[in-house]
Amino acid sequence: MSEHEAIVAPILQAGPSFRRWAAALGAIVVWAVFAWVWQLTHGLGVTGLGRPIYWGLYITNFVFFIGVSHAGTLISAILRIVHAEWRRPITRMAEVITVLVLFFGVGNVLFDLGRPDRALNVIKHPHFRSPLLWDVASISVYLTASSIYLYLPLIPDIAILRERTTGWRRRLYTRLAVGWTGAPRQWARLERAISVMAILVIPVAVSVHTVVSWVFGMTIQPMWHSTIFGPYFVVGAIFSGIAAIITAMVIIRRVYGLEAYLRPIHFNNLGILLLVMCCLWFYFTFAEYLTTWYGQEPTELAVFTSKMTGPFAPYFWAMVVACFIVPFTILANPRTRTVTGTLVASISVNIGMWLERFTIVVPSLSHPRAPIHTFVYIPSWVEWSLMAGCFAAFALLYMGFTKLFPIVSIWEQEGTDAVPAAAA
Amino acid sequence: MARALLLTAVAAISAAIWVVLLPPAAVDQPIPFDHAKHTEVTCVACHRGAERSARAGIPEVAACLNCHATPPRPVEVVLSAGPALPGSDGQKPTWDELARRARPAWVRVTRLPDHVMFSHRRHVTSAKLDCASCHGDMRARRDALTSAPVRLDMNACLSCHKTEGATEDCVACHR
Amino acid sequence: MPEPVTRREFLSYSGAALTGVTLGQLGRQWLASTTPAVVHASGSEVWATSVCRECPASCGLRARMIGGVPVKLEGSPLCPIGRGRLCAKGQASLESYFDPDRLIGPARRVGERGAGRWEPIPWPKALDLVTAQIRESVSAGRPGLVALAVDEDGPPADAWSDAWRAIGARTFRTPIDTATRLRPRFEALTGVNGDPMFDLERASHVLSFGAPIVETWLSPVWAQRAFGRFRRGPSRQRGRLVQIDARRSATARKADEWLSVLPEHQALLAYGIASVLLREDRVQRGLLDEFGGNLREFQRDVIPHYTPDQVAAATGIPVVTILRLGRDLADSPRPVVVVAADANNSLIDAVFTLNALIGAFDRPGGVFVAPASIDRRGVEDEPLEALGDLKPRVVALADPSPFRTLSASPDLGRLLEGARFVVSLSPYLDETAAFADLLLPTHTPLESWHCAVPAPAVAAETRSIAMPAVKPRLDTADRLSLVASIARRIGAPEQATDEPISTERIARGEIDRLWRLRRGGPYSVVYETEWLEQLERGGWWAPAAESREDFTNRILQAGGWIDPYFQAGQIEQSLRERRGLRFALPVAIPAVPPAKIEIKPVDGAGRDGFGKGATLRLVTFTPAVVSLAGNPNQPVIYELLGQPDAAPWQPWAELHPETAARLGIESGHRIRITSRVATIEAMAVLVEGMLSDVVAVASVPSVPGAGRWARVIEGDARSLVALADPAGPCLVVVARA
Amino acid sequence: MPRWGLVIDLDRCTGCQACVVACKHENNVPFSTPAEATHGRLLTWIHLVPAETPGRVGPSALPLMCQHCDRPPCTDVCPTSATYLSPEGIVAQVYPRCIGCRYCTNACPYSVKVFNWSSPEWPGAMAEMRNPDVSLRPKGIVEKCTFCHHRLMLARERARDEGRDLAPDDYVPACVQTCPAEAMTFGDLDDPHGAVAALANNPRAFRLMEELGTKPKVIYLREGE
Repeated sequence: MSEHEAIVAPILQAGPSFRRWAAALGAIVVWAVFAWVWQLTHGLGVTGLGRPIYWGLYITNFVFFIGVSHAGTLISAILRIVHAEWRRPITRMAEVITVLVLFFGVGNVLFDLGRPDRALNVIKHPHFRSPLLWDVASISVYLTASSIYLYLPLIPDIAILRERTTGWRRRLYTRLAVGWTGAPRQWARLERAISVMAILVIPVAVSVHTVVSWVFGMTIQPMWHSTIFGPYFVVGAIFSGIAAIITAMVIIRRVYGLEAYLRPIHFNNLGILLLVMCCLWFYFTFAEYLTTWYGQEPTELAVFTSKMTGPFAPYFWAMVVACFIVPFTILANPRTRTVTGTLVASISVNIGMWLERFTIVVPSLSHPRAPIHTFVYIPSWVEWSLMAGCFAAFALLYMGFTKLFPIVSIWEQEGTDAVPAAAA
Repeated sequence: MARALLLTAVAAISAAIWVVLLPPAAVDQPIPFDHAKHTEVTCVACHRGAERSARAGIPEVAACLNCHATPPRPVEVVLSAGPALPGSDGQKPTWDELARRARPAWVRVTRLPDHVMFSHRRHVTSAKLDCASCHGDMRARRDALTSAPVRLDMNACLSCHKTEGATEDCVACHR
Repeated sequence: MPEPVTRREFLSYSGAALTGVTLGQLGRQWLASTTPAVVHASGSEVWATSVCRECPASCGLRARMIGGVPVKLEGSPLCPIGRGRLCAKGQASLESYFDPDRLIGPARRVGERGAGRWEPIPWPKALDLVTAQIRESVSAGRPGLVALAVDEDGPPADAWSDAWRAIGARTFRTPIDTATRLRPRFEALTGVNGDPMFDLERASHVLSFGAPIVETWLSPVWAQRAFGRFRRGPSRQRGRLVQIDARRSATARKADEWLSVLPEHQALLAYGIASVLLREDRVQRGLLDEFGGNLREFQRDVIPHYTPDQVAAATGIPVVTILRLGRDLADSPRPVVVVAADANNSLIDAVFTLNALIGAFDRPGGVFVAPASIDRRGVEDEPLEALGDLKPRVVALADPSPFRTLSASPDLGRLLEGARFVVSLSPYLDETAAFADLLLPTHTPLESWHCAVPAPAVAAETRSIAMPAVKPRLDTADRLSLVASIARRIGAPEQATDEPISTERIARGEIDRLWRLRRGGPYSVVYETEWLEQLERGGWWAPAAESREDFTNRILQAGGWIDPYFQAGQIEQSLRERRGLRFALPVAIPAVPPAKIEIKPVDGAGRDGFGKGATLRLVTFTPAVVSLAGNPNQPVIYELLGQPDAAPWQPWAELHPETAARLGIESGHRIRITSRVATIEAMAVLVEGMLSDVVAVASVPSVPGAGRWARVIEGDARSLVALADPAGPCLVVVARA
Repeated sequence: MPRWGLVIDLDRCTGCQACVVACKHENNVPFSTPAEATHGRLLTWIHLVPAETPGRVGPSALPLMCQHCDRPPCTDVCPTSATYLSPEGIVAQVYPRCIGCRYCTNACPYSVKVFNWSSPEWPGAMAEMRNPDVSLRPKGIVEKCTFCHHRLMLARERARDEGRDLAPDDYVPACVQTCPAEAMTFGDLDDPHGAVAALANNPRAFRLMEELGTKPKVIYLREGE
């Protein structure tokens, strides 16, 4: 086992830097909890929302987080199915993103509810024609499936840790390892289960983001009622997912010194993937906006114009720059497709994709069909706090995960050329 | 760790039982009104709103004057105990005066949530429903109600509405 | 085999259970405390009759009472004015009854004037205080005491003045913005001493000179109803409306044609149309030939001096339009020309002249004389304008609302500041609270007796009479009883009657008088009212009740008395007696230079972020929902301000889009309007078709010392004109804030 | 089963807002403050919007309330069936079931569903002016015009007490009751002899955003000749 000491070591010890970060992030989370309690007592009036802009930051975040969730499961499943061997060191960190981020997606919907105490009404009195119910169904299936998909490959690694720890950790790992001994039969079953899950998870993942897009697409509101929203959102989701993995990879690589496992080839390959998605995303965006513009339908055009030249133009054009121009310029050139290059592109894509969600949710609502008074939506401190809290909590949980489980799959490193000589 | 969880669970379950399952606390009523003694008059003789409006209403003492020329025994007991009836300001008013002015602080024990719009008139006058079917049999009660005699829940409403062919439209009651 | 439970385990689990139960109990208590308290005493629905006092129309209303508490106001279906309908203001008066900032009882000022510090005092002491002050002022000689009443009409209003005058006070009242204001000019032309009445409902073509028909005209609910029927009456042609108005008012929006003409130019346009009618001989000859009066001189004066060319040059309305307006008017079967009640005299003259020329007098869809109010003494009070620079020692105010209207010239603040002692008899915390020394809160309309003469509108004689719909909610008094008891304390001989005067007594007295008249009957449904009219037309009258008491009860239940008998032809009769019309000869067209829009730096540019602005003519107007600037304690009214264009809760200013473009102003921007005396801010609204040199500013009363809602309004348009030169047009500088 | 509908004659409507006040008082719709109003938190079930008619002086006021669509876009999207089309054609909102997700408010092309951004408040004694026939909506849920459904329930009760069928005049919403210009007519669209059905076939009749296929039961009559 010693050859993977670089992976195991960070699990078993936490340095002062870790504690400092944990404390800082924890403080943000506590602040967000306070903001949420504030919102629960005073009602959604503490947000910047109003009639007709009923959805804002929370729903933007919801769509964004659900999009990022495609980082893991989908990508690792696809790569696993096509036997892309270079994927091995990155699957775990991607899958963790998926599982964690889904909670924040759901959490943002809860923030957005006027009566979160009645959230269970969705299950007690379901209305099957509502895309929101489809959302609830597909997200819970996805959450279950991706949790299993995260857990299955963890079992052998947990067994490794079980052998190396004592005390509560040992008891925890013993329970989680479910009696893994590494017998050939167990290996065969595990491999089979993983490949079944890998196939199963792909349609579920596609469905999740399709359904999220349908929350908008099924209404008849201008620039929401679009047939390509399903695939458009899926592409955007994979796009932002890959960007999220790359960002996470760079950070983990730097922090835990995993340069030997996460090598430039990974960044290069993922960079190419990101480039492909970048082009796809641009194609879909172009198609979507071109048809709207060509149609010149007045209500659609009002939203369109507000994005092109109106009050939402800064967001829209920033999105185009961040989602297409920056990543394309960096990634299309093999010389800039380095670790730093892909990181810059990824961060840019993540910001851009968040802006994309924002420019889908808010401008349509700001230009209702009915000639009613509208206003400029400026998110309040509560909304920003909760958003910050989500990101902080995500980082905190991710950090916590790295302290409990190997963030790079140990057993999958064996039998590949990925096992570095340097680690020995 | 496991123990702590278990203890927390025990605490949570007992709290939940206490909140949900226990019947509501008994309340003090200003006059120990004996329902059983008044079986000769109909419910609506005192709860007059039941036939005419949405709310049945709790009788004022003035209603007693229809039958009682002198203060009934329990009222006298209450009176001698002190100025429990507002409006009696220290001095002892005549029964007649008192009955006209006093508004006993009856506590409502049978209450529906605010979002349930129940109309007594519709059920009593139009549907000819017996009061006992929702309020239980009052003829045996020797006191004013100190707690809700019957637990009202929507399923009871719905099952009756189903068998009677009454409306099952949500907004008929919720609006 | 189960393991034995250790003592330690047992204790821990019991402890946990106990903690749970405690928490549960706390939770139960919390739940119980959050259960809303029963707001309504159980009770069944009762409808109480009352009278709306938000404006002089005095519509009958009914209040839906649940357990003795009013929860909603509706128009009374029996009332002939509204016929079950009620305007926004009328309904909102429920909110002023419940106003959380209402005065809870009599109070005396303890701090500095305007500091808003009060001390409650009992009624007798309060009356002593005011009596002492009045005694002192009476001994000091006139003008010692001034009393100001609201603009209402009826026996209680007369009794108010009588009581004050009995103790040597001068009484003032605003002339009511009803048809009564048109009376003097109407009389000058026709010789009829009566209120003119416009038969809007049956007209086929209405030419309106600034009449706010669908806003606050004469009797608003009646006007709205008449407008609806004028537009789409059963089995009749759609009526056509042409509105001459400086701004695009609600009526202008509803018009088929709107011409933007400043108020001071509207008379010119009217005479221009008259000259077209005369020159092309499109006048209705019938009446003119018989009662021509000084028509010939008028003709000689108007035709050469008011040629379409000259009028066009002065007003900016094209010649073809003036010609068309005249021809349209003459070609329609039942045209009528209407005017705002607060119009200037020359415009009123011109409007009645036009009506004479088109033969609208005594014709369906034309102008009639309202049934004379029997035994109406008329307003003996002096008009508010007569206050001038009077510096009375004691001032008693019934209601400060007359000072909220735009036309009132005296400055309330100055009047009150100068007085030694100010008594307010209003139920609310309002403008007077800043200056009053003594607050004697009176009943709100729902708590009061009523006996009002509604503003003339329907073709019938009416009284709106009602008793209180509710018991007084707070420690308030009847306004008339208060005055009467003050008068008695002073020792006025006329007031030393056995029975104290109160609104109730006056109202009951009026019902007795109506009973003795032996005509008319209680307010009733349309069918019964028409039956009564047919009877009276045939010379019959069936008593509505067996006895006087029965009659009283029926009147009070119905909310009023009506005599629907209506005799047309009064104008002709008067003309016959007087031998002809007396046209007012118009003065020559004054040279009215068009205002130059020059964009220039405002005085003191640079200070306070002032940029460049443009000099524009100011037109102020009262939005329809705050009609008569009534009661500032109705939040719903502020919410409805300026719909559908402007935003709620704030005043707005209307500009021509081109003018706005030159100033870099867009719809929704905040703009700053500076006159010689004041600066206010308002929201800009761009209006196509407006005069480009005019800015129209909504006047929303901002009442700093008043209730919680009135004090949040910013930018009172009245401040711009209050002290400005009243003669010329008020010029203001407009710039982006 | 009647199918309730409302006809508004825009030629008669003067934009006086009496309907707005009637609705607010009848249905316990709380007041706003200036700050709330500028943030789109003004609650009204009916309000005036500017409507352009070609050839008219300018945009005139159009009273806009829930259109009670026969194919409502809002009911389909509700995850809990808190809003649904009742058998009598009223788009209903069941307050205790609403979770406040505001999906229906966004799906409604007329923007007529409103959300309770904060707890409703009636300062001081104003709490007493609330109509006991209509519940108070807590913060966090969506509400909208109900065609004054409670008035229908009361009218039915009254008619049954008197042993007769519901007459057309028994049930009108508060806005129709008060309309001073008599611009609003309410009744059963399926009653061929009723006033509403006749007006709905008037050549001036139109429905808002008919092209969306929502089939509104609020019918407007065009202004002008």
